[in-house]
Amino acid sequence: MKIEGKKRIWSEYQKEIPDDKYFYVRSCIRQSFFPASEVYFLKIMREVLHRDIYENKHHTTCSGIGYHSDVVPFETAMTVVARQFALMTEAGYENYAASCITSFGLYSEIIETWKKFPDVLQKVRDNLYKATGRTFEPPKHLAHASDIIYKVRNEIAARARYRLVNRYTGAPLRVVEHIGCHYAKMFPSKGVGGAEYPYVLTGMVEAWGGEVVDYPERRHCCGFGFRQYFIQANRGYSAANTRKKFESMEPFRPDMIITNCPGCPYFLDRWQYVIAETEGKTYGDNGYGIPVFTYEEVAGLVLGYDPWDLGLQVHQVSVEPLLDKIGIPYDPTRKYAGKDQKDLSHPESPSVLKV
Amino acid sequence: MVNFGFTINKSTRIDYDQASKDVSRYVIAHEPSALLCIGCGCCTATCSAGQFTPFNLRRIQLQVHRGELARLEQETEKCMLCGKCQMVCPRGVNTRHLVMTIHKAMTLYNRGELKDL
Amino acid sequence: MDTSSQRHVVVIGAGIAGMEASAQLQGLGYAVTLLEEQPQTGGNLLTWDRLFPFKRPASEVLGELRSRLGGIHVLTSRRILNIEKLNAQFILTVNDGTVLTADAVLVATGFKPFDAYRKEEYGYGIYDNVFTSVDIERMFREERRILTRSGEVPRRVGFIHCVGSRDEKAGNRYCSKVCCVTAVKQASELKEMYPDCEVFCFYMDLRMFDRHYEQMYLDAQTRYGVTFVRGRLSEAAETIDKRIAIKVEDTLVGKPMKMTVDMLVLMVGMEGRTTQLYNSPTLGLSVGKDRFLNAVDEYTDNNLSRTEGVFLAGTCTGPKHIPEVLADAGAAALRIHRYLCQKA
Amino acid sequence: MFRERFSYAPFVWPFVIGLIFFLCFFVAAIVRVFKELPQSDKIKFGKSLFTKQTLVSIKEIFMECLLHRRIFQRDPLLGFMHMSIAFGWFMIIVLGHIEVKLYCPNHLNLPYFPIFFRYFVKQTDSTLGGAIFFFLMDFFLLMVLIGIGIAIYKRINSRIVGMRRTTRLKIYDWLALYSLWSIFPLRLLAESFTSSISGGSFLTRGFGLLFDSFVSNSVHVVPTWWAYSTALGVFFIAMPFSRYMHILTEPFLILLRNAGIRTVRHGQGYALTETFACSRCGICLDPCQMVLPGRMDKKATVYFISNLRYNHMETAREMAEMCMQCGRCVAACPVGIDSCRLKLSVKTDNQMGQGDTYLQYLNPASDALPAEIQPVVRQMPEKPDVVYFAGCMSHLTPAIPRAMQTLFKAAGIRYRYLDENGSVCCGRPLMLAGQEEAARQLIAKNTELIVKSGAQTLVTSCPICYRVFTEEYKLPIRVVHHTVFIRDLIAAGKLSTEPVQERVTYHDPCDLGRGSGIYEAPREILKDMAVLQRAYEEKDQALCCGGSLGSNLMPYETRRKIAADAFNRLTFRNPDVLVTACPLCKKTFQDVADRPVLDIAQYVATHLRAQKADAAPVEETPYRAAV
Repeated sequence: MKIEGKKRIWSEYQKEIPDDKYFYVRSCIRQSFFPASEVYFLKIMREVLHRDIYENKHHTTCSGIGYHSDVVPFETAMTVVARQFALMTEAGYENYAASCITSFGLYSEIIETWKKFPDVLQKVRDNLYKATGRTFEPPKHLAHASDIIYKVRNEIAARARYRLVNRYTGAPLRVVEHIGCHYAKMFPSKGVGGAEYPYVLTGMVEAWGGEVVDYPERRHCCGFGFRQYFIQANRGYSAANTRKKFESMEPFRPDMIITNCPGCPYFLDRWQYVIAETEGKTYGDNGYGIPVFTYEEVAGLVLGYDPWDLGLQVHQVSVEPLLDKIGIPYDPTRKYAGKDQKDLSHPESPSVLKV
Repeated sequence: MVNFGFTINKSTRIDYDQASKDVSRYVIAHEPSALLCIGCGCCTATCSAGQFTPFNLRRIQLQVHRGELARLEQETEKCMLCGKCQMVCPRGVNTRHLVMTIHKAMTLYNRGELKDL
Repeated sequence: MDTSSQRHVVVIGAGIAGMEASAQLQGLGYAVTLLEEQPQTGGNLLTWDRLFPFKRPASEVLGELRSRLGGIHVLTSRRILNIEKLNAQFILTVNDGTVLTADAVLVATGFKPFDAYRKEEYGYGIYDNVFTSVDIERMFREERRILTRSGEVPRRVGFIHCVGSRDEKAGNRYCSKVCCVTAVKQASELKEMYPDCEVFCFYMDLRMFDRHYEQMYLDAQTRYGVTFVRGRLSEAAETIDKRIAIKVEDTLVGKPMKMTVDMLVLMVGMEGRTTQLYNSPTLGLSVGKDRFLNAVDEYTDNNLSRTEGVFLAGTCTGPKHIPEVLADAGAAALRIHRYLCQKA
Repeated sequence: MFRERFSYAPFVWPFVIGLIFFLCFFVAAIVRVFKELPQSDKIKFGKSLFTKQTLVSIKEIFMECLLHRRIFQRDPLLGFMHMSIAFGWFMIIVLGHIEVKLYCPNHLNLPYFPIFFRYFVKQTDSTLGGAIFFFLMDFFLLMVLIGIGIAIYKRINSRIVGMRRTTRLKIYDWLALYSLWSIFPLRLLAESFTSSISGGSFLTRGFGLLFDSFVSNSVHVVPTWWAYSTALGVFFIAMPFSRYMHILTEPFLILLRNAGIRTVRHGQGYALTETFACSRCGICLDPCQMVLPGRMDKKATVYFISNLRYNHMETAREMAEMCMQCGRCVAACPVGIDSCRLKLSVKTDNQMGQGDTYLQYLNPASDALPAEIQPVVRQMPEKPDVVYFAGCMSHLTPAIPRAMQTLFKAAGIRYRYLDENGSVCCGRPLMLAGQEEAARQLIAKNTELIVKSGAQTLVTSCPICYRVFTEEYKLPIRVVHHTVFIRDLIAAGKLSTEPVQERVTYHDPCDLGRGSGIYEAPREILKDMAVLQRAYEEKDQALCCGGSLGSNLMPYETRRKIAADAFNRLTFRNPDVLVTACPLCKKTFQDVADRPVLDIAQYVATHLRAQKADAAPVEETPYRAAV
């Protein structure tokens, strides 16, 4: 591997990420599955790094899931998105930050469409106005939340309490970065580092002391694939894609996986359990899985937040071996304790995957 | 084992690294003109059996070389050996014998008797 | 020879076309100055080891072409800074301060190999064992051996045709013509060197367009045992042992295929060399969308530019193989001759 | 005057041992062959004994085994060589026994006695009877000696007997050959040395006197008889392992063959007899096109049979797979060995799949085929006169079926083109590849389709199909190749042709000529139309075009070489057109031809005389334009 070659490509895919003043929209999936990630994004940005991130409780889904499952037409999706932009315009913001990768992809697609076909934009404006009486301007800058963390990665590194380093060996942790398909595959220029060798997560990992693993199937989809997952009979296809990725990364013995997409951490994490239970195969050390994190979770760990506050107990694959490796303290008794130490009850242990 | 209501799909792509090359080696050793194929499809287009079945010599012989061996023995049993393909092959491949050789190799392979050459 | 009455032609670019045209023009009685940016004459021929179809050493061909340059004013390591036209004469200012006057100018600026970095998904310049056809020729020429980056004899090598050719995404819609034959040649040479090495050529169409080439293909299949797979490489990735995992569809089987190779060789195509010269208002060159130069008429006046006194020869007007370049250079010389005779 | 000198001498032992060994071997072999014959063949053989057939067989044995008629036909000198050795030797044996019976009627006739008669019995040659016997014995001895002389010379220069090459021999062959060569010169020596005691005629007496003038004859009597006996003994012992086994096998083979018995499986019964009946004379070498121009000298039939005999099955199999099955060697074989059938029986060992999996789609239960073919059957006129089967290969030579349709229309024949939309193969290619079981499925399917047509005549354009239709199909209707069909139409006045001012040579396709015996029909058509020029090799000597489906292994370059060579030889007299009657021959020759190659149907259709107005022929493309 020649890093100069990658640097040359990264240099060609730099995008402008505003430093401050964002209108932030949440992700349908993430706020259900990893609610702490979005909470900690806001917490870090506002409380640690003192940025202005505005959130409006009236925003809706972007309808991307429906769009990619072929149930929402593009025209409808555009109008829904236009309403979000109207909320932003009303709040006086020009920079739009999306928590969800699919939203980010859809916003990119819509903004590019409007640029190429101004009459479509006009029609959307008319439709929105007719329906809601709102007017809007498309954002000046569109960023994915991971773009913003990438932008401030060094500030986080400067405040870090832990680094992505094996405390026993001093070696950097081997990290697999997995980028959501809708981040840059549709518009390589909209992603940091492009689509082939995306840099957005790599930049974070490098800044926080880890080492990125480049494995053959790094480009491959996590397996979510919307339609493939939603129908039970098709889930074998979804899981097969995940397995392909794990088979490919296995020889590199990664310590962890970092993701920037709502579906990816969920499927990379849960399918490890399904693969273990159906085929008896596990990919981590000693029968464990490979822990999968959102970038906010990793940022939170690096900054020293409590793992259980970051929501790591909702992961299927246990994070404790990794926390031990980094040297992050945790209280095992608090793992399944809810608010006010209320016992949330323990999940049943899988028969194959070690937890 | 938990029943999730589905099983994990097996890959259908050719994994050349894992694929068996034994049949390919046997076929090339016994009918060297197999190497001459350029995949033009003349044989398949003129095939008497191809009129009634999906018999496709062009694809079969490539599958041999890629180690895609499932059902190849039965596939070759569709050939009537009429020899038209041999007459039209622009590269002079001994197609009739190629079919017979593939069949032989597959029979041996399926019986586990195909010795490494 | 009486130089004062002699007409003067400046040939820009001392590749095959430039050298051949210069020699022909000199033979016709003209004073010729041959300008070359590089320190040596030879152009792309300098980078090649052996040439298809008979694997003749490039150095031999180069030697032969150079031997015809006697009496020609060859200026290497020179760049043209400025070109003006005064009456019917061109006045060329060269970077060493020399000023040349010319009755006619022949543009023979040739091609440059496609920059394989631009096919990001193939990982050239990123993965250790991805090479270009130019790299392979250099290894043949300088090292006489083809080895992986870690110095091992490769056991499996994949040649990828059409890298930077026939590819909208790479910005080149055209076929570079010579890469297929070159791949067949290099694959055969590799098999000759390492008979036990598995060699694959991944092609879209095999364009064996000229005499002897089909025979090369046949030999590659039978004598050398090169395997040809119809399918274009979609992506390459590095495995843990620094080999290259590639994904193609074997379109004739109708299935995607995964394969690991020790070396991946990208058959880079030809690209027009868009130099400063192309923007010179004096030369008034017409550059096509494909970055090759347009002649006045692609059928009947292939060597004529749109500017009187400015002529074109060689691969600056499109991909060509050596015999075509030589014929084109000869034809350009005759067109210049006709032009100068008519003017006299 | 006659007096028995001895009735035993020690030198008889080499001969006696050799003879006993040989006879045991021979009897065991015959028993084995009989045991291996299928039951039906045993019955056939039993029924053939003591019938008129037996007389025919005896005549054939006399003509072929002793006089070597077929070899005579091929080359008189070669025939003479074989005849003089076989017939001469036979007569010496017969006369020897007559002598014994005549002069020692009461003698216990041990087998060695007639052989060494001259040593045992003193006889005078001055009586008439004695003189005649002595003369006859010397005469036949001379005959054999001349034959041996030619045989020795043949080894040095085979061309004098019309053979370009002879076979390479095995060690037992050499042993038997040298002993055979020495038997009769030694007999001559022994009898010459003994002639002053026991008498002799022009040869023995003459040599006896000659020898006596410089050596002492009496000293050499016993050693030369020893040598003679030893030569005989060695010959008999080497015989079962050598090619000379053919001497006694051939008559037996003739008996079996004339009883209608044929090869079923190699290495057994009739096939085994054929294997032993091969004298490895090498006459099959020259006709074999694999040898020349194919340059595969070792692939000739003689070596195939030899490999079979010595059980080198892998080599034999490869040779069988290489052979084109043209039958030129069969036509040339003086012993009448059907090596094509032998080779097929070897190929049959490798059956592709089981009967029920191979060509499963032809199974009536599978609807894949009927969907394609049934419409054709349904469209048939109520009762066509003729059902036409062009054959797979004819689809690559569309001029042939097109011409046939022209002819059908011109002759006003109601026909149905059975395989117009492609066909189920006739099955012969599978048979040629040894795939009997699979071929049966095709045969069943085609039979069903043909019978369903309701026609009374099946016309085919392909000799390959024709042969299997006649040999393997049990069709209840007349089967005819288009050559015969056209000939009959012309003879019946339903078609008439215009005279053509050009020279034509006809090429006999293997399966039509040698395979089916149709030589005259095409010639009758052609000689009435144009100037028919004979090919140098024609009829049962005709060449193979090289396209044959008989060979599984033959590479394309060799086929092309054979085709080019055959074409050059066929056009030796520079005809304007080469006419043949097989789509495969036509297509194969076309690739190497410098002049038009036409099917006979095409030739007739092109030169049809316009007849009835209502039967306007389809316009034929002028074949000149095609070249």
